[in-house]
Amino acid sequence: MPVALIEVNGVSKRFGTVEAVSNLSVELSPGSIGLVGPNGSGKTTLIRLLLGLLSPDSGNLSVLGCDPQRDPLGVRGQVGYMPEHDCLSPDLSGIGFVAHMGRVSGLPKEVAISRAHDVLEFVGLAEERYRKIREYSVGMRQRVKLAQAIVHDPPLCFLDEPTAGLDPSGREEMLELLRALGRLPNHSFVLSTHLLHDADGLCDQVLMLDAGHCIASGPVRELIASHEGESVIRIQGDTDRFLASLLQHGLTPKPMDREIRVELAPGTTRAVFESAAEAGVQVRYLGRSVATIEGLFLARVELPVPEDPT
Amino acid sequence: MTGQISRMLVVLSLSFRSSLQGLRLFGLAAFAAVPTVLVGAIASTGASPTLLENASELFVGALTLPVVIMVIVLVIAVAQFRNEIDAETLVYLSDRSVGRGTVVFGKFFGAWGASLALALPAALLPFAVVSAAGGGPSSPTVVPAVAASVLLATAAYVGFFLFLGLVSRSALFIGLLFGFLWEELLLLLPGDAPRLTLAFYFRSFLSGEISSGPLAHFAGAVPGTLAAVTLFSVTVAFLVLTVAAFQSLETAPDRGNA
Amino acid sequence: MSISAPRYAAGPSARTGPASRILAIASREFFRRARAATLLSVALTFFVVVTSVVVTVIFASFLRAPTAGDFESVYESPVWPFLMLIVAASAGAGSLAEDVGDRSISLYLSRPIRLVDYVSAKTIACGSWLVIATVGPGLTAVAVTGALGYASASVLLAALLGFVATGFVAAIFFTGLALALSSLTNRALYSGVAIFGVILVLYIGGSVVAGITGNIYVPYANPIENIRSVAHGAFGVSGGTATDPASSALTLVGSGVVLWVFALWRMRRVEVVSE
Amino acid sequence: MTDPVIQAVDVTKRYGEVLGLNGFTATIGPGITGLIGPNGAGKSTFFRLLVGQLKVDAGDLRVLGYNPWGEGEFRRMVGYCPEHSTLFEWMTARDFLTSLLRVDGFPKAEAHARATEAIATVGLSEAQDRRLVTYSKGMRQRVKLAQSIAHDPALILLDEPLNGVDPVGRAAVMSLLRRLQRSGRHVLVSSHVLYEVERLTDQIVMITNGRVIAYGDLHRIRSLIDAHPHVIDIETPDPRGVARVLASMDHVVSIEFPGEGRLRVQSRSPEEFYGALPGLVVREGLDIRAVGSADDNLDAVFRYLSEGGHGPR
Repeated sequence: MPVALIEVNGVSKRFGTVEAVSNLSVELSPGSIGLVGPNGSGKTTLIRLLLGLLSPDSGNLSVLGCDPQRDPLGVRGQVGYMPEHDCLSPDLSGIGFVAHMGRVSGLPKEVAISRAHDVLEFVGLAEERYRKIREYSVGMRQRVKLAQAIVHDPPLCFLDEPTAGLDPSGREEMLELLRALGRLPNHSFVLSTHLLHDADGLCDQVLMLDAGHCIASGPVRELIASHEGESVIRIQGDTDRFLASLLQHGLTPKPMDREIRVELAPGTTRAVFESAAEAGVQVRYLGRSVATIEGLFLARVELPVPEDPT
Repeated sequence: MTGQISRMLVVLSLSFRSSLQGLRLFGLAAFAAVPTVLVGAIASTGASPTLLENASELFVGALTLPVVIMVIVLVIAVAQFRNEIDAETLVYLSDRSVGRGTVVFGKFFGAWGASLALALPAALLPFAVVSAAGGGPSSPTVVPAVAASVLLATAAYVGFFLFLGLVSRSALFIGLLFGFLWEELLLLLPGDAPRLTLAFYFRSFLSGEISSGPLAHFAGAVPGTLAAVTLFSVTVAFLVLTVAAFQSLETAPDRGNA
Repeated sequence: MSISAPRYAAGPSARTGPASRILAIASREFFRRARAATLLSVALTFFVVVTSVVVTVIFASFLRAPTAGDFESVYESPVWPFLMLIVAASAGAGSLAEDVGDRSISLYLSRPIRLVDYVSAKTIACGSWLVIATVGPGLTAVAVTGALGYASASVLLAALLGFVATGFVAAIFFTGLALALSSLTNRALYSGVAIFGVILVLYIGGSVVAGITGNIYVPYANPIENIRSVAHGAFGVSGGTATDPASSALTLVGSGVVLWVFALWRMRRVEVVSE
Repeated sequence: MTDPVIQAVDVTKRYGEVLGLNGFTATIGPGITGLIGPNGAGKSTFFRLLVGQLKVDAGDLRVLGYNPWGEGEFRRMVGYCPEHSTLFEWMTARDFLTSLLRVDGFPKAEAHARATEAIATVGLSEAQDRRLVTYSKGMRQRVKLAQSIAHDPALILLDEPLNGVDPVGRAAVMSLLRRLQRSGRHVLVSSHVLYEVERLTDQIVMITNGRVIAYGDLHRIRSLIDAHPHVIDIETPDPRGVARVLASMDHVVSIEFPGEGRLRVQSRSPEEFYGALPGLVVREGLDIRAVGSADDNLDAVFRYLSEGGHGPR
């Protein structure tokens, strides 16, 4: 039984009339944790509570065995924090900034400098480390933010929307970095995001919040296994004719976005190809809908997804 | 569809309201209250009405015009374009069908109005305190003269700082140097150097009315009409420059997101 | 850009205590302020103070043996307060405002330091610049006149103590003021304007009101008058100011501390993790 | 052929030495069009040119037939939702929209009615009288969207409108964009979350380094890339049998058996492959459980194009 990384027992936090976190109890073990939910679901409040920057109205928390209430500095000494928003002093070089944050975290000067070089190399900024942050691109700034969060080698990192504003290649590189970070022994992180795709394939545990309530938590594999999807078809050609054709074959297709979902009994894919041949369309994709964290989320919160009467 | 004038009034109201909101209003109002509070404090010591009248006239030249109004106008007028450029909100006005000249005039009158809303009370309320304490002005025209001087001075400063805020990243710093170094130190120099400041003109405009304090040196330096015309022309000149600068202004996206 | 395995130093290294963390923030803040505006205003202060003191002492020596009072004369000039305003604005106006503005404050406060440590570090940095500007020129002037042999050792010692005492009191006041105004805004230039506005209003308003009413407590509201009074006391010059040196010193230090506490209180309201 | 909504011919824009757009040529037709490219490709520069915030250095740019630089009433035909999220923080959402509409020349009562309606459209009615400073990132996106549609423009330009919006909001925004399209509006939307653009439209403009690398129908773009062979994965209980049938097609370059019940086909002409597949399945009685290609999405096309056509990975 692994030691709990984060324990939350019956925590509530209210701002005025809004209950940001509502009687939340959850236990997370070390590893890569996805903290997911829509805007305003309480992700940020939870991080603030865990960092000891807010006090809960009721309940108690424990991070790495420390109570952020009683010993906030003890918690903050062991964690790193990568904020979502821009937070870099533009007048410093990458190396100067990261080394400085290392010293603020309590590293001796020489150690801080050598660690800063290490982590900047780790995040792929070795060549740009002496340049001023004001000259950095969006992707480079995200990397510096990650570097400053891990400079003091904390066993736990809070990463708030690390892929915000990145383009696909930048996002992929950042996720790859986080994967590398997650593979290190004794390094856990909590990834807070509303881009649920980011958490797929990166996180081994997930804590899903909605309106301050936990709607799912635990190992991703178990959660996803409990959520099976139907089949998905993507075609190229005349959608209406294809749909009509599917109906003739006794299937009940549901057009969604640019896909068609349909319940298929095992071994009945043939009807799909027959319909396609009749309608003269190309089947570009056919498969079971892949169970994802996003799919799990959508299934749990009963989204009012506006259906398009196309 | 409404015309450019009523659109300008909307921009004016936006500028006016944005200038006088939040902590900034609180801070600026505190500055504006200083001369009145001081005259009130002197009155509460039971000073004679003549002394009070002297004090309020002294404050206009020594404190209200060079420090209080300067701070108010500097903060309000520079912010008009500078804050919107820094926060990248200027696009909300400049991508609309409203003319850019209309925006400049709206912002000018909004900032001028907001400045006057604070500057006029700062300059005139001390006289109200004097009359409440039973005193009367030394001459019947002193209050209208002070009011006219504040009107012209704020217009000229708002025009200049509006332009500065549009064209310079460090507008507030330049404004600070202009307001407290250029305007003050050049006045101390002999010869024609003081004529290079704006303060010279609105001070000589007042000098016939107020003869105590720093204004006394300017007695009859420039005829009142000439001073008024000069200040008005400076205002118009900077408005024209601002319109021209805004019409050719390009707002580039942030680096890295181009 | 490539991704490679990190080369972590073997084992967790020992952590330093809060003192060295404060020092890290303080030294970074100190060097961050070493910009053209700060350096120029400090250099100008050195030039003005050293030349005016040395010239005054040399002229005095033609008539009589110079006294500590001759050194004090620099505080009487109207230029000195103006120089202090520029130094305070360029060294202190941005210290809290800029961190709130670029939101690096959220990084500091997620680290193992307390808010009071953070504000203290900023105080040390801003205070250091002000001490350099208030004490430094005086000491240089003492050294120059001493080296030229224009004053006796005891006079030099008295002047030295005078500069140190006056300088520290003034630095405490200006540091408190700069931090308090810096905590009110996220734009350094607004707090810079406010530093000018507040001091000039108190200076001009205070002297006008004191002159008209003759009230003996009004001059205490004028920081420049207070500093002059402290200088009189510290240099052993008798009379000439409207306030009592000891009370003036208390007023300056007291208001400096109150302003500092205000800055600390303001910073508690800063959101660290934004929605 | 209808008139193009946006016509750019050799548009170039520089900021000093930094290049924003470089010989940008594209014709954007009616409906929803996706503008995609990595950070720094020139997307925001293009938007700023379209709304007259920037002036072209060289080339010709027409928006609804007008030159966008300069003033004019035609501005009311365009709505712009900028990328950055700062607003007039001290105002309420309704006040903000009403003021902008009045600046646009709407009389007070109409401006108020339109503002209220636009806020309702983006689902912010509950918060409309709260000051904008209290708004979250997702709400700000919606306010920006509301101000871009409130004056009922013919062309709506949205710079990264889905950035920072959670799945609930994304679904709402996307359905709103489709509604706008159905009511005859033209929408140009940029994004770097590619699968979202792909769900929204087939018409895309891909840019990198300030140049258009492809524009038009996504699938046509893809079929143009004949030099780019597709890897197609097939799941079937009888891989050998299926392989035998597929091997007869001359555009099939290779067939692998990566695992139990699976088949990996590489085809030089995905267009022909997919075209022939349904017929083959029916005629030969194949049992294909799943088919798909990792290369069959915008991401892959984009990667291929922006790498300058150096073939598959």
